[in-house]
Amino acid sequence: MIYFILIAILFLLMIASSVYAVIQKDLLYAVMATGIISLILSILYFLLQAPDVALTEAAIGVALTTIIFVITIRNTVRMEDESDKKEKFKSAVK
Amino acid sequence: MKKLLVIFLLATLGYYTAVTFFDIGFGQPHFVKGVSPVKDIYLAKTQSPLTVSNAVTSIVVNFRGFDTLGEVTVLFLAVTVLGSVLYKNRHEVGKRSVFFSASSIVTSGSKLLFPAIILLGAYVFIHGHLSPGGGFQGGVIIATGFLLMLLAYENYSVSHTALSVVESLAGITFAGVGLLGFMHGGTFLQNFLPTGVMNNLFSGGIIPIIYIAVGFKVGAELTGVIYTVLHEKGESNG
Amino acid sequence: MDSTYFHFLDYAVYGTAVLVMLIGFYGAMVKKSLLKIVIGLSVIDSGLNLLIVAIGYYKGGTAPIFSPGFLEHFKSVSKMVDPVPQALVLTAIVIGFGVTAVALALVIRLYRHHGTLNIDEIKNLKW
Amino acid sequence: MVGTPVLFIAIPLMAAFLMPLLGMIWKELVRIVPGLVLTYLLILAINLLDHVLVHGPIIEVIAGWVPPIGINLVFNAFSGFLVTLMIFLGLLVWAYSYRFKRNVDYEPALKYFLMLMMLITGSVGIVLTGDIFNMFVFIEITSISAYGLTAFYKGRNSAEASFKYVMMGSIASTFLLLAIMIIYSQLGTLNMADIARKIHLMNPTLKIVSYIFFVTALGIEAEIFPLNGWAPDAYAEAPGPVGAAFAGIVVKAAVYAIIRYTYTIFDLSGSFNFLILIGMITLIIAETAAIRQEKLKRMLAYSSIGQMGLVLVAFGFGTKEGVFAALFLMLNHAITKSLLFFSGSYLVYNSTEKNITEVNGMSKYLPITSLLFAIGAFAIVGLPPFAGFWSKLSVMTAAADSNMILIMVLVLMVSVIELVYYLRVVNRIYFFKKEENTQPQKPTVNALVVMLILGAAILLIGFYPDAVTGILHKASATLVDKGQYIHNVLSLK
Repeated sequence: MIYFILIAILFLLMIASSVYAVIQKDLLYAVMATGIISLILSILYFLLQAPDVALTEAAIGVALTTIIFVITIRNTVRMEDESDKKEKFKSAVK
Repeated sequence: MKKLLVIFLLATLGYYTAVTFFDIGFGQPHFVKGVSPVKDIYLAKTQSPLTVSNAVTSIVVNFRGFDTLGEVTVLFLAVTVLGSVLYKNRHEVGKRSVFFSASSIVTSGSKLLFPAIILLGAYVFIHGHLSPGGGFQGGVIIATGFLLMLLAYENYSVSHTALSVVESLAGITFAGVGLLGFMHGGTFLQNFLPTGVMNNLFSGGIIPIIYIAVGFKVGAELTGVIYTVLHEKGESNG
Repeated sequence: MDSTYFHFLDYAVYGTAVLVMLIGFYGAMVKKSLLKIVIGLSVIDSGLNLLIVAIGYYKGGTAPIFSPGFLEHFKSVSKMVDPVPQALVLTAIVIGFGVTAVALALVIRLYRHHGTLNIDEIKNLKW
Repeated sequence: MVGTPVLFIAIPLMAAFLMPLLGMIWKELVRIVPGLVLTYLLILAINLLDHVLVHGPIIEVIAGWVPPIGINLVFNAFSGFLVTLMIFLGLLVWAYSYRFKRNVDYEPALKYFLMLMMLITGSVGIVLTGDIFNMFVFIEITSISAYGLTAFYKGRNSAEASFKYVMMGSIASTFLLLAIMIIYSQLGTLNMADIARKIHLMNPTLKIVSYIFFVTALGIEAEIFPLNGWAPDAYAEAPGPVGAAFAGIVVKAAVYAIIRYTYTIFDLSGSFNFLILIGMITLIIAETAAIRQEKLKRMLAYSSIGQMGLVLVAFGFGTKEGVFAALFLMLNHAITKSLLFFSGSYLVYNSTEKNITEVNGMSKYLPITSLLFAIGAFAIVGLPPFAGFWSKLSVMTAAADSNMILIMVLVLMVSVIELVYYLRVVNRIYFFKKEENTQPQKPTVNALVVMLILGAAILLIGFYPDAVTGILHKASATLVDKGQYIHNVLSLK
């Protein structure tokens, strides 16, 4: 029973974080949500008896993909609608 | 309007995908009656003649080793494309544009952790044929070690030349071992070394060699990816 | 353990994976921000990989590793889960990372040229 | 025997890994090495093709595991013909761009030639491999090189075209993996011949779903109608020779994959009509779009999409004549469209907009390039003394054999549209006055030689079609004979 509830929570958390990753306006939080998806995925891979894949997902999905996204966000913009950012950019060009 | 169309499309796609996979079924043998799946052959041949403990490793490196050669090529190309897309002329190359101000706890902690991480990575790819893990996982772990150093120290830099030398040599080792097998046994990537005793470090023939080469290659490539992106200056309008 | 729970879980693995894929597709097709599109693509990859690994799973199976003493204990390999999907996912994850890195590099360059990530303002080319 | 098919993959990969090291020794080497590799592979391909036409197909086993356990490469008359064609074109693209960007830094040159070589290797791998997952890996190698080459120029739009391509390509690989896994979960194998042997055991619904996923995924790469949004931009923004490589090499590989799935693996006789339908829609929409284009390269891109539609129609007849016509079309399209891209990019060399109006009066300044462009244009429309005439004729014959009069009428109508928009350009080149702000650029010697070779090939096939029809007949017979393919692959010991 407790096993069932734990796994159900993992599934729900995964769906919730993917929804969050898609609708969140702050891209940094959205990227963190994709990191959480990868973390849950790697737990699920362990439960599905795939330790190799779990190790890969933990290293690539959680660490590397997230950090590359974060660096890209630092290089570009943090907000999805970027209305204030755009103002600044236009005034800088003029 | 566009959203509705997309939702309709996705609902159709989702319905058919879900129905398909429920048809396949979960957790029980799903192969059609009368076929003998290749996985049985893989599992049998993994024990002998290959004497590899980790069946995933034997598939990735030996049975489907050609895929893995393609896969490291994809990473190699990704680094090349990344460099080409973000290329700047010599006079434009400046200091690192992105750094995260790190406290002294982080810097000294990183210094302590870095050798341990590299050691862990090496352990993972050397034992790829015995335990979970292998070249890809070990390589990624090594790359995260370099990532930690790059984040902790503003001035930490990795020699671009060294990276590309390691990458090239590892790639040549992989393809070269394959060609040696071709000369020795008549087929590309054929095993030409004694296979040893199962669950020993020296077992599995050429599999550990290839996985070590993959580990070096993936480590160098991913470090290159992080390094290139970190040195990208975003604010200019060119 | 009641078997109906497991029955529910059967549907839940595939259901979750397909749902995550669809959410990713929605994000990639509807959102206006280039970074959001790339995030959507990586969410699609996550769902897809879960789906593939789930295909290889057998109930009560063990990981496909012949650790010392495995054969003495189990006598046969029929208790092992299918290693092939795992090997394929390993390849797919690494390739997916390469593509994501390339996409992000393009995002950085587009930002360098246009100063924005909104596709409505970038669109010089007809779709 | 001079070599085996695995060298087509192993040698370029080895060279690609070596190139950064060689570049440290002497920078010129990164330009020379790809040419040497491609020359060697072309000789190898011709030798092997010669061998195969006499002695039957070569099945190469990887890592010593016979199919269906391991991965195998199949070099038969059909795949051998395509491989030879691709490597020949690849060599020409290399020669054309040898002095390309002479003045720029060393790094972009290294990356350009690396990506170009990998683009060709990936396409050759798609054609040679006999394993569906291995094909996925090669498709990814090809696409990643294509993304990089599309974004090679630093212009404003190239990154956007490339991003579009990345998006479509990621969605394609998602569908491809889904389809591969559906098949694996049913049949427990990834080998094409083994799947083809067992496909009738599969649940029909799952079979149709996986086929649709395959066609969706490969349709994105092969520029089939609703999925080709990326193509015109990628062609227009990529460097000129790369456009030729896309039209001549990458698309051919993708069409090959569709045909391999339809004919050999799934053996869906019903889907042949489906192929005719999507091919026809692609053809009509692309040609009507081409007539409205204002930029030369976009016009050529739409024309290329249309030709691919015609190839699918010809394959869709399902007869040996249809396959022959389709192969002939692929050959002619590869040669002719490369010539058009090569000469076209010199006609608008110094312009930023690359509009069609800027080719006005170029015949006085670039007489040979203009003449070659005109030859290419007439050949692709299908006017008599050129190569394209025979392929269009064979499509007509195949359609007539299958009693598809409507298709014949439609193909003729589309040819008229093609004639209109190509004549419009040729007319501007020869009979308009030069615009004041355009500056003609003399082609380099190697570019000129490449274009002359292609022009000569068009004229040669135009006057002596028998030079190629023999091999095309053998290749089409190989493709249609599914039982022989399965037998060849699975009888290895």
